[in-house]
This record gives sequence, structure tokens and C-alpha cells, in this order.
Amino acid sequence: MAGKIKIKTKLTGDVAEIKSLMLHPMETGSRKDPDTGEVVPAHYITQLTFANNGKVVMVANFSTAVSKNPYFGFKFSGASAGDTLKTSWVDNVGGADELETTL
Amino acid sequence: MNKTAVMLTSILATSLAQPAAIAGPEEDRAAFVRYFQSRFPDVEFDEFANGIYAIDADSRRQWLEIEEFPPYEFAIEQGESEWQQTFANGRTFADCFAQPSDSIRAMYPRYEEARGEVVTLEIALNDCRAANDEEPYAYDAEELIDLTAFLAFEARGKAVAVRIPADQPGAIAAYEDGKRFYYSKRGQLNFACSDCHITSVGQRVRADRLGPSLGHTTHFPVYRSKLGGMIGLQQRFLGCIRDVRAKPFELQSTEYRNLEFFLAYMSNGLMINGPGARK
Amino acid sequence: MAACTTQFEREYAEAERWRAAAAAAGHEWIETSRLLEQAEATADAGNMDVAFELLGKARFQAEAAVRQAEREAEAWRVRVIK
Amino acid sequence: MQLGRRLVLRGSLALAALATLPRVLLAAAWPEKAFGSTAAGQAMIDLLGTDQTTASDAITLQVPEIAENGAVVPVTITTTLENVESISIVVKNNPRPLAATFEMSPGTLADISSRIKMGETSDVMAIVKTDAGIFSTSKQVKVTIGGCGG
Repeated sequence: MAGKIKIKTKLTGDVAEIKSLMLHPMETGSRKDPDTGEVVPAHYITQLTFANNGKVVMVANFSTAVSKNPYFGFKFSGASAGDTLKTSWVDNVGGADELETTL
Repeated sequence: MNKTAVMLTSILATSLAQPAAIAGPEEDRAAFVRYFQSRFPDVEFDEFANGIYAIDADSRRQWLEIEEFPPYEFAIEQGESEWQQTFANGRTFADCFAQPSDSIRAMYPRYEEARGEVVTLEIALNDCRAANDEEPYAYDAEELIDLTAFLAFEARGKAVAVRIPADQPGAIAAYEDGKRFYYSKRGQLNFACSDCHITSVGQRVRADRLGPSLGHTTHFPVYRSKLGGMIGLQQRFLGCIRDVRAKPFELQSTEYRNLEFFLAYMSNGLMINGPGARK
Repeated sequence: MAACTTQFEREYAEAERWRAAAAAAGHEWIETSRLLEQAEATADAGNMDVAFELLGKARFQAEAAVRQAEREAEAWRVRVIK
Repeated sequence: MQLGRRLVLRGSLALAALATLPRVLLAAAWPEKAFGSTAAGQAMIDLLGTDQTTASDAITLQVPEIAENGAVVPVTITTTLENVESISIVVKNNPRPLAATFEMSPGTLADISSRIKMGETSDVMAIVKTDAGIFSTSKQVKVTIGGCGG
């Protein structure tokens, strides 16, 4: 089964460049299903957290205004090859996923 | 790289690859390429594989940002796991094809003499399932589109190489039918494909800029931001036909397969660069 | 009323023939079938004025699509890039 | 619905606690009130305690002039300001203007990118909170109705 988080990392010196892509509908709660005409309930990632070797380096708080299949990229310093980056998200209906990547 | 050289190389490459090619389609293709190159003299031949992004700078920047981490990567991954899945009889998709997975996309669309029709990649994949007692996919099924995304990705960098052998009158007939379809006005708006994608190419229709037909087929399937999902080439045909207020044909109908055959032939020599990301 | 219904049926059949001819030529327009369905449903509901109006639109579109197909039998050739 | 969300927040805090949070990120609960605000100014007050920001050309906000599609508008924000605590994206004309807010730790570089939805043409504001104050820059992004793309 394909994962729901994809991570690309690039290490330049001690600066890690992190790019992430999540498979998630990011439903706003105001869209109507074109077939049934019923409002599709809100379903979106609220918080995306990155921890490097257990130390949180970024917390991204999302609203429904982040695009479907969200993309988020950032950089942090103090990284070295072999570090373990843990990416995790939670959504507004109790869904969650996480992925560990080695820099 | 020198533009003329690139063009000559690709024309040469294509004609070398198919010594039996007929003058008609090859003349058509050379004229097609000449038209777009004179219309957009600053655009290298290879760049036409990028569609509208070859000719619209502001859109291109947004596209490049999306290409940094394109949402179609999930489709490629999913398609790969489908490609590797084992059917109930123990066989796999790979067993249906003589070529490795990076050489399958470029074989289609092709005219198959024995069947007397154009076979697309989607049809070949469904035939494979049927031959292995598996239920064929609907032509707009996510599984099927993901498989084509994987095979397009594997084939990146290989040239489009549609063949019309001179000893296959059915192939030239299918090509001619696709060409007639492409240049015929239809629908309440009375538009031909060529009206938008040749005559008015680069101009705006409402908020959208019209993409060049040269290179139209290289990047499918595509992730459409508008839909938040993947669509295949023929689903795009269907959308265009609907946009000119004509009644769309079924996916994989003879009409769309012949149109795909013609359009892909026009892009011979360009690199396969699917799957793509489009707005 | 009965005469009116008979006339509707006759005109409906004719519009449908045009639509089928357009479809056979691969040139049917997107709304024609829906207009025919609406015309029929409106006629069934007894609203004949509106039914005839919808039928007229369907017939116009179907015939125009056939004419388009006839024109395009040769007209497309002049657009081919040479 | 409301109950569900509370559960989620508790869940996310539990996750965060496992990761042994450093100082800056302890307060990183999902800012529900700010995200729910229907006016940009109120969202900023809910998030940052004020709607007053100092315009700064040390912030680079990279957005398209004309969005290809309002559903996917690429946004990149970088700044040379020091000691950045958070970066936020506010889309003034969206029904709920606060699109996202990013909490930085001391080692995190002020260089983030994402993709957001825009319902209509609007000013997009990048707000950077540092230990020296709250700074911002904004740009207009035109959103047109698509439908024929490809």
C-alpha cells in the first residue's frame, strides 16, 4: 500500500531542505458533492509536525485553505547525515499518519 | 542547442526508425512542426513537450513550483504497486508485454493489423487483465490511470514513436480519420480542435491560454489542480468536445482512439514526459 | 387536445430522426437529447406550448448539426497545416 | 463535530509531548479561534494579539500575479529578519482569511513554501513574528475563473 506522506530531503552543510507532500482531501466543508448535491463534511489536516532526532523543528498549522494533497517545504539548520526526521500529521476528524526518514 | 539541428535530428531519428513510413503523415508532421516553430521561434523543439508552459512564462513559474513536488507522485507509486500485483492466476502485467516497463508507453497508440484498429495503452492494459481472467478497469478508473502514470514515468526521456507502416492501409485510414476529426468543426460553438490549438494557439479563452497541439500527448496522464486528481488524454478530449458544446464520445471510442493516433503521430520525436501537472 | 398530441408526436419523431442523423455523422450537439427528453416530459404533463418550444429548439439543433456535418465533409481539408 | 475536534487537539498534544518539545513550540496548539475568524484583522488579533504590523521589505513573498488556478496557488515566504518565531499566511478575501501559520524553532530557517486555495482575487499577506515585533508584506494575486485548461 502506497504511503500517504512523501518526503524529499537535501542536506547542504548542516542545513536540511525538507519538502513534504501529503495525500489528503483537505475538504473545506462547503463543497457539495456533484452527484448527490450533499455538502461534503470538512476534512483537513490541522497540524503537520517535523521532529529531527526527537527535537521539533517545525509545526505547521493548516486551515481548509491549504490545497488538496498539501505541499509544505522548509529548511532547518543543525542537521547532519543520518539524522532521523519524523513527519507526522493529525486532521480534524481524528486521522493521523507519520513517516520516519533518514537524512 | 541549435534549433534547426534539433528538429532535423528528430525528423531523421523518426524516419530512420520507420523506413516504411508513408509520405502523407510524414509530410503532415513536418508541416505541423514547421508551423509551431515559426509561430514560436524562441521555443526549442523539445520544449513543446511541456505544452502551454512552453509559451506562457507566468504559468510556467507556477508549474515549476508544483513540479518541485508534484501531486502525481502518489499516482506513480500506486501505479507501480498495481503493475507489480499478482493476478489470481499468479501472473502479472509484465507477463503480457515483451518489453521492459520503460519501453511500453512508447509502443502505444499503435495500429494492430490483425484487429483492424488502433490499440491504446489503456486498451492493452485491459486486454492483459482480460487475458488473465481479471475484470477490466473502467476507462476512467483511478487504477488504470495510475498504471499509465507509472508507465509514462518509466518511459520518460524516450521519444514518441508512432508508426504508420506503408503496408498497413488500415493504419493510414485510422490516421486520416483522426486527422479529419481534429480539423472538423463540431458542436454548437462550431469549433475544430485546430481552431483553438493551431489558429488561436497562445490566445486566451476566458481565463485560459490555449496550448499548442505539438506535444499535446506527451505529458498525459496529468494531475489537474482543478479536479484534485488524475485524468487521461481521452478524458481531456472529452472535456474539449463538451466545451465546444458537442456530445462527447465514449472513452476509447474509435473516434478518440483515431484522434489519439493522429495527435501522437504529430508529436513523434518529442520526449515522453508524463505524468504531468496541469491547472 | 388529441390532435395536438398527435402533432407533437409527429414533430417529435421528425426531430428525433434529425438527431439520429447528426449522431450517425458524429456531430450531435450536447443539449439535443436533453431538450427532446424535456419536451416529452413537458408534453406528458400537458404543457403543450412549452413542449413545442423545447421540441423546436431540439429540432433546430439537430438539423444544424446535420448541416455542420455535411459542410465539414470537405471543409476540414482547408484547415490542414501544409 | 466540536467534540471530535477537541479529541483531535488532545491527540496532537499527546503526540507533541512524546517528541519532547523545546521552548518555542510548547504553545503550539492549533489556533482554532484565529482560523475561524471571518475578517483578516480579527484573525490576526486572535492569532498574534494585534492587527497592527510593520511593513517590511526584509520579507520576500513569492506568489503568482495571476493564479493559474485558485485551487493551487504556490506561496513561498523568506525573510532576512532575525529570531523568527512564526510565519503566517493571510488571504484577505478568503471566507476565513488565516490560511496557515508556521511555528519555528530556533534552528528553523525563515524559508517556507506551500500551496493554498483562493476563492477570488485578493491581497495575500505574509506575516512574520520575531522577538522584535510583527512584520508583514503583501501582494495581490488575481484569480480568474478557469475551466478550459490543459
